[in-house]
Amino acid sequence: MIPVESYLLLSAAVFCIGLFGILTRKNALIFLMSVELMLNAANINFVAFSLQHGNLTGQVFTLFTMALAAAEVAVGIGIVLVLYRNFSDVDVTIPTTMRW
Amino acid sequence: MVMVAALLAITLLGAGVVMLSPDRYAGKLAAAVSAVPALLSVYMYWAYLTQFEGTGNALLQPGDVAFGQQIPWIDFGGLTISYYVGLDGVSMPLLALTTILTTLAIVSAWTPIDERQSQFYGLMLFMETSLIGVFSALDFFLWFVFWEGVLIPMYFLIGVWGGPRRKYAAIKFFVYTNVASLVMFAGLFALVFSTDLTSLALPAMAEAFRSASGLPTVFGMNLLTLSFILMFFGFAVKVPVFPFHTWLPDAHVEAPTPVSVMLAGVLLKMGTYALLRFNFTMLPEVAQQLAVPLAIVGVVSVIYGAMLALAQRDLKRIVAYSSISSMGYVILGLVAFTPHGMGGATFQMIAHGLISGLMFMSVGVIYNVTHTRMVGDMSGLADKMPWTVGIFVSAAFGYMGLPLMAGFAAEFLIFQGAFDAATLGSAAPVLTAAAMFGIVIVAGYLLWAMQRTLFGAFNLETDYTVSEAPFHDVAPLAVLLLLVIVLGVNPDLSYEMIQNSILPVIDLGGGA
Amino acid sequence: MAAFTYAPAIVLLPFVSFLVALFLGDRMPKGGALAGIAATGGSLALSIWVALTVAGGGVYNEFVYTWVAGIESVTLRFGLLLDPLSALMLLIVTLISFLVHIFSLGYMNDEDETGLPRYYAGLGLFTASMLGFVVANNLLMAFMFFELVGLCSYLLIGFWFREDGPPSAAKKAFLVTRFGDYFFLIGVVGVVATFGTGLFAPITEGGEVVAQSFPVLAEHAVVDGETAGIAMLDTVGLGPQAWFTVLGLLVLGGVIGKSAQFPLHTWLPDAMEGPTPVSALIHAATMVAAGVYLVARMYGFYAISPTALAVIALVGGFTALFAATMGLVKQEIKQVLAYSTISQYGYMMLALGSGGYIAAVFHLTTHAVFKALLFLGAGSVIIAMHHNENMWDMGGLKDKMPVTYYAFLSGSLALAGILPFAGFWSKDEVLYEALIHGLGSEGGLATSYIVAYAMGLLAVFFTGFYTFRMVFLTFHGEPRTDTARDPHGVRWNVKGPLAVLGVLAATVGFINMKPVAELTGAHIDFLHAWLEGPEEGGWPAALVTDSHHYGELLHDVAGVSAGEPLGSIGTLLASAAVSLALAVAGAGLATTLYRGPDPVEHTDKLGSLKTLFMHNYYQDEYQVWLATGLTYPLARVMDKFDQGVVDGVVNGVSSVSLFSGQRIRRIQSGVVSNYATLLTLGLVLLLAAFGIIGGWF
Amino acid sequence: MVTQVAPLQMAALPGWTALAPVLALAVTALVLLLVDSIDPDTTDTSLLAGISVVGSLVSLALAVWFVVGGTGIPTGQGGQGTPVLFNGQLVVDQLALFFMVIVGSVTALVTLASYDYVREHSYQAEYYSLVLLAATGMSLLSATNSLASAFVALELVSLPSYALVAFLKKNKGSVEAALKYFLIGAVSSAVFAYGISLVYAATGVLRFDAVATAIESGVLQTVVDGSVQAQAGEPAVTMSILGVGILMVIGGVAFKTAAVPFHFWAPEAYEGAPAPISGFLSSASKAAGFVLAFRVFATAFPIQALIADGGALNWVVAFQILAIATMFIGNFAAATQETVKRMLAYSSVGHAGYVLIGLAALSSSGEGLAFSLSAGMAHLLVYGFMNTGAFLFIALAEYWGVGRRFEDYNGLGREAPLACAAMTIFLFSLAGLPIGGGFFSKFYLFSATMNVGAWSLAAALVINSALSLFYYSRVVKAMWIEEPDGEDRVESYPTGLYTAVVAAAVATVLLVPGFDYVSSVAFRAATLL
Repeated sequence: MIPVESYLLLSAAVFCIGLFGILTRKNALIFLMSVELMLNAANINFVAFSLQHGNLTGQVFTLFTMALAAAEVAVGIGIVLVLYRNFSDVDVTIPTTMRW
Repeated sequence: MVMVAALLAITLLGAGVVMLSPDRYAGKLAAAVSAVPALLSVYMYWAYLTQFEGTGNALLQPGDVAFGQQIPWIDFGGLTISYYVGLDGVSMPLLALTTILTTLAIVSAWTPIDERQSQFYGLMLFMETSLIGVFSALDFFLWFVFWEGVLIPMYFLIGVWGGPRRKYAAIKFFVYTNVASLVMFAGLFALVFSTDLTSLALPAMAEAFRSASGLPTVFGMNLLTLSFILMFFGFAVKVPVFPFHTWLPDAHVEAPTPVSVMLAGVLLKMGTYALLRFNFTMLPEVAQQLAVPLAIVGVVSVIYGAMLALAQRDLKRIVAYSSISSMGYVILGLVAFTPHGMGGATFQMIAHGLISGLMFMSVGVIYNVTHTRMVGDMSGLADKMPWTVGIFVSAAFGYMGLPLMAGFAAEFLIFQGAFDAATLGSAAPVLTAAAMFGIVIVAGYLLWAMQRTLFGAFNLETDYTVSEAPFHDVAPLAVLLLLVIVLGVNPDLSYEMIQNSILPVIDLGGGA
Repeated sequence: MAAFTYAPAIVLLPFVSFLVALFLGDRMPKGGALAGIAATGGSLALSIWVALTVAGGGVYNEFVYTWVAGIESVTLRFGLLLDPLSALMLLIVTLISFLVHIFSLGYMNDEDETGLPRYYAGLGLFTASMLGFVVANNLLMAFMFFELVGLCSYLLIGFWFREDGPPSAAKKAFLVTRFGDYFFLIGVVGVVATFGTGLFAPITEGGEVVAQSFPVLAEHAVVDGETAGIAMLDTVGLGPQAWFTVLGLLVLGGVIGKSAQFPLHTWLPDAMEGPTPVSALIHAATMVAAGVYLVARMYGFYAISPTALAVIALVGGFTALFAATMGLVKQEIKQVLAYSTISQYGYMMLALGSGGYIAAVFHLTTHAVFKALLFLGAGSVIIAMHHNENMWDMGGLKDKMPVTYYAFLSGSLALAGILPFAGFWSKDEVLYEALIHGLGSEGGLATSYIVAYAMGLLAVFFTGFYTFRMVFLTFHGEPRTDTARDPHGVRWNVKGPLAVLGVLAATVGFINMKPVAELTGAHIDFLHAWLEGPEEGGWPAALVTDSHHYGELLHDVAGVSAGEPLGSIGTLLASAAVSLALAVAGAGLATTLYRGPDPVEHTDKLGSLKTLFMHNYYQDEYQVWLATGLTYPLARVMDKFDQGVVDGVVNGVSSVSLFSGQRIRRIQSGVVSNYATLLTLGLVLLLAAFGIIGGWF
Repeated sequence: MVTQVAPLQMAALPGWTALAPVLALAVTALVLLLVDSIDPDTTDTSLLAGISVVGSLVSLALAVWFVVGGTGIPTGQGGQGTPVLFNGQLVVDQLALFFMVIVGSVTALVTLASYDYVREHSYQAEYYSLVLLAATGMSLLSATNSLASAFVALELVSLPSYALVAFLKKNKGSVEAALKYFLIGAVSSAVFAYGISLVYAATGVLRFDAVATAIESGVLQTVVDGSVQAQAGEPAVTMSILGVGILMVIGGVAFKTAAVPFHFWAPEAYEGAPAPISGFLSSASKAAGFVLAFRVFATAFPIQALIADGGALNWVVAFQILAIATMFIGNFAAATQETVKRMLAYSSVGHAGYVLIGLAALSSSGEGLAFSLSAGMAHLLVYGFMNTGAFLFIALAEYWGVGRRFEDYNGLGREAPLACAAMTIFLFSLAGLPIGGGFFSKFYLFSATMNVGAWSLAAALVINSALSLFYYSRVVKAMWIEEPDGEDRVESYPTGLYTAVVAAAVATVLLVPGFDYVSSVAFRAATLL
């Protein structure tokens, strides 16, 4: 079977892609997607190591993560909506009324 | 005995009541309230003299402490903090000084304080509470609560009722002294945790620190030495000692006179009192190792403060700097570790408390009339306000160490004690002689200031007629002057109990 | 010994009068003068009683009050020492004070001065403090009252505070003497630290010494080498004699200040700003004498230190000459008297330094009388001249005010040292002592004595000159101003004291006519006997303050011995003749120059010397410069340093923190992407750091 | 000196009742939603606020009762035993109850204050229910005993918080704050989840005690119906993966506690959010983050074992770095702010730094945890009152329409002496002056640093508290010392806000004499971990 290290590498790669998206993209929605990527990177680990260790804890946790991710997106979309109403844009770098 | 508790309660409740009272009556009410602890402490003083003959040191013989009371309070992660108060020959006079001076300061505030009186007098009483606590607490944390508690009223008293640069002065005093407290705390607790203390009672601490052994070496020096230095810094700021003194002139000049009276009269004594209680009672060995450098610090403060006073034009600034000078004597006396040295230093706390209070008060009375404190703006006041000026002159001579006034007794005893101090070795006579030169400089600037302001032809541009100050302004001065003379003629009124409580400390040092 | 039980009252009576005058003075007739007169009169009576008791061989040396009861440390007490010396001084002080009080009725009350209560309160307090100093039986008590008389001097010099001169003069007087007292204080502390006591004379009970005195202890240490108990010697690392010399010289600092010896004499002439009776009492007869009295009081301590003696003699001799020259050219009558006072105290110091203990006390006594007289006479003249003190505005007053004139003349003859007036006898003895000891001793001591003697001798001439210049300018010739033509009259309260003192000035010298005694062999040198005491036993044995013992110490320890090349009588007469001749010469020169209806100023003949004398050798200038030219600027610089550097650091810390705060908050750029970046960066940094530490990759 | 009251028969009750404080909050939230669904556009503020206040007070009362009753103290020590629920996912020990007290009291204060604050707004029922849901999450978080339940509870805290910050949805500031809070939060929870996954990878379990066993024994563990067992024949824990995991878990809690470098959201969120919410987040939410941190690092990652293994991550060092950095950044940035609310926001970051000492002040061999933890806990409790109070005073000022800058507060003491006195107490207590419990808790922390001779932490504490005294007193100066500039701004004295502010002030002051109870309970709770 595939060695567990490769799963680790995969998840790390996915995580970093998500992070890269967050650091580079200004669009709030893409920001959300990137976060989803990072969460899923975690999920990859869980599933992989759940299989590796032969206990179901990891897989259970994955379910939690998915549910929470969905909830997070729900709230997130709401915030993005009000953002658009107030700043008429979904560019996350525009709102800088508060700083320093 | 619940005496101390009563003092604390009366002043604290009084503060609350006065704060809520209408401005019109606040002054009188505060005076009445503060008279109670004053009289009570006088009674305690008398009782101490008559009943507690030869009571020892509160830290070293906690057994025979006067008016003692101890109630467990806080369990501080394994360290017990308790409400633990008591008086000995060192704290008793300081306590009486505090209560009496507060009452007089409150009376002397009637004239100058003309807005938000209720808050002013309330804060004065609140400060009195803290001061009483500082001098009577025998548990470190209780003491520390009061020690820090003094800052709050002082900040407002300077900041709200002060002079033009009051905000700067207030925040400077506030932050500077707070930093000092924090450093001191660090130094002390480094020791507390390196010994197996289970309680923060000062006697227990003194016991544990003296028997402390096998302490770690931090920053290349023994922990005892390090803690001593940190604590000395913490208290030296309060005293204040050169070069940590710069908050004092600003605070004094900006503070309203009654507050300056408390500041010079009592607050500075907190520093020297704490030095005596902590550095010199708890770490006598280190104190003796460092005796010569500390004595040099003291002597430098004496001369430096006096020289700076010479350069000032503002009467308040003059007295402020000369306070630095007088406090330098205290340091010198403490490091001597001789009966007259340490006793004289303690007596100097009382004497300087009275005399500097008297000086500030009379400057204030003059200011109330002339609305200026600048030497050179006025002259010939003796013509217009003979009694005030008479008392001012007496106070000035008291400050110069005129015999049969308290200041001379204190300074002479310090000199006598320091001149052959074993801790200072062959440097003792030289250092003492150097410190003594302060009495020449002090005469220089005070005589100069008096000649310029009080004597000569009367001259002051005012749109009103300058005349003698009202009775309630002069009366406190007279009372203080009387006390100064009484203590000068018969120092043993305080000095005997002081000696009885100081001797155990000296025996620790193996001095005398 | 009943007198001794009342002795404290001698001090307390004037103190009571001080309180009375201060608080009730303005409700009393004469503004409290009567209280003062009564008090000083009482003190005088008691002093006489004490003196009689002492004459009867009784002495008293007890502690009366414990000031500070030291526990495991030295106890500081007040006590009375009543022996011939202090008894004599008591008489002088109370007498002069009594007369001055009376005189003040004329000088102050009749002139309608304001603030009389303050004046009489000052006089009362001064008298009390001075008497306290006189009876003090230990050094600390002496120092304390020494300071108190300084305070009174300050208050009384500055009595007319509304003018500019007096306050300034008062300040100077206190400051200069305070400078001397600084050394005195070190001396006191040093003595107490060294010997554990400041006692002048041992206290005995039933022949047993219960408290030893420091001169005796010092003597034992030096003579018998009993230095065991004196830890101070190890501390300072000096031999006993050397260390005691240091202590003695330190105490001498106070003496030089109070007795207006060079270089701390500058305050005395300025002190003439005060009312003239004050000058008479404080700045001529009593307070200035305090210094000399102190040296006499602890003479046993100086007698074991040749160095100290030499210094004292030199300072005295030099001051005598130095002050006399300045007196030559002064125009105000009180200035002349002031410098003559300095000069005369120089003589006393000379005597003490050169082993003439009795001579010094003798001159102290006579000088107190005739100088008080001269000042009061000057006061009377000043009243007459409507407070104009310039002698060139006077002249011809002798017919207008005969009582004053003759009294003043008597005083002047005494001052000049003309036979048979008081000054002659005492001054002659002073010079005689200096001469014989200068001839008899060896080494540096001898040299310094001879030099001092020479200066003293020369001063005699000047003294004669300026005295009679003063007399002639004031009283003789034609009146030079309208006020002089029609002077303001004076009343009994002025004349009375003058008369008393005038008589005394002529006669008081008879108490110790040493030359006559030597010639006739009659024992009429009463003062000698008074101070010497009985041969053995009696008070000398108890107190060890007798001149006989001092003589032995001087001879055995300090090596002061008499040499009489012309035999005792011859030397005596020779020295007497020389000094008298010089005095007469000086007086004669003054006569030739200033006699006549309208004398003219001859001082210009001195040329550049005149300016030097007029400016008092620029002594004031350099001392003022030390204060205002050196110390004050230094203080300013230190103030700048304090504000700039010490406080600058404090403020610097706060501004630096606030500045860094300004920088730090810029991190919060407001752009959320940057936040994410920084967040990631932080995490990565931590990862890297710990990864490297833990060796994960 | 902890006095035991009549012991409630915990054994008699079913185990889940130990969660009563949490359930009380949850139920209240649901009741609020119910009210809302019955009457969707209700504006009966007093009803809604009343329900929430009562609910949170009930929860508070229950928590206090349990604490006093000895729940979470082993029966061996005279306690009622420590209920462990859901196969050890949750544990109701003294630590949990202590923080439930904090959450309950803060929630009560905040909801009480909101009575006036949100009166004019719509969706009040949602507002209150969101507050209560977040509070439920926080209480739950303090009882979590497993990374899984921790993650869920954390999200339960976060999601309502995002919405609450955005509550003033017509207000640019509020929305911007919400956006930043949400984005950073999302990233952080992702990091947290990834960290958890790595810990799981290294140990095979998520329950704290099991993780600890795995680390100590070096053998993979598994949990079979509630009991931890070793999985034989499996490779040992790889320290590198575990280390990365722990670091990322630190990141997760750092976000909740607004600690560097995850603090960036805090200033904006606290400034933009409605003031009561700012208080809620900066006090209760921070506390929740800390209880998680305390529990995880005290139980799941045993420091001795980690230090013993060279390659492992010594999280004490990590927390020392974070603590010092957080103190400095928070306080120095606060020192130069122009607006009071933002100053408080930064100071709240600074206080996170102080509390981090609780995990940072350990000796090199890992001793002193109980002392420092209890110090941190005590500080959080006092902070719950004084900081919430301060933010509620800001709410009051906003209610009055007083400006945001320091100068706008000039002379406010003349117009509203009571409230300003309370604010003075809060500020001085925050600064560590002996007028409020903050004095004791701060010096408790300070002595914790000296306890292990952590001079660097002590120095940082000294510098920063001096600085904090400076900027706190700026507000005091404005209120009392400066002269008011003209017109009266205070026309009404809102009951709810005033009651809340005064109550907080009273509590802060009473914590001076009453600090004994706090410190001893905290110390016991910490020692029981």
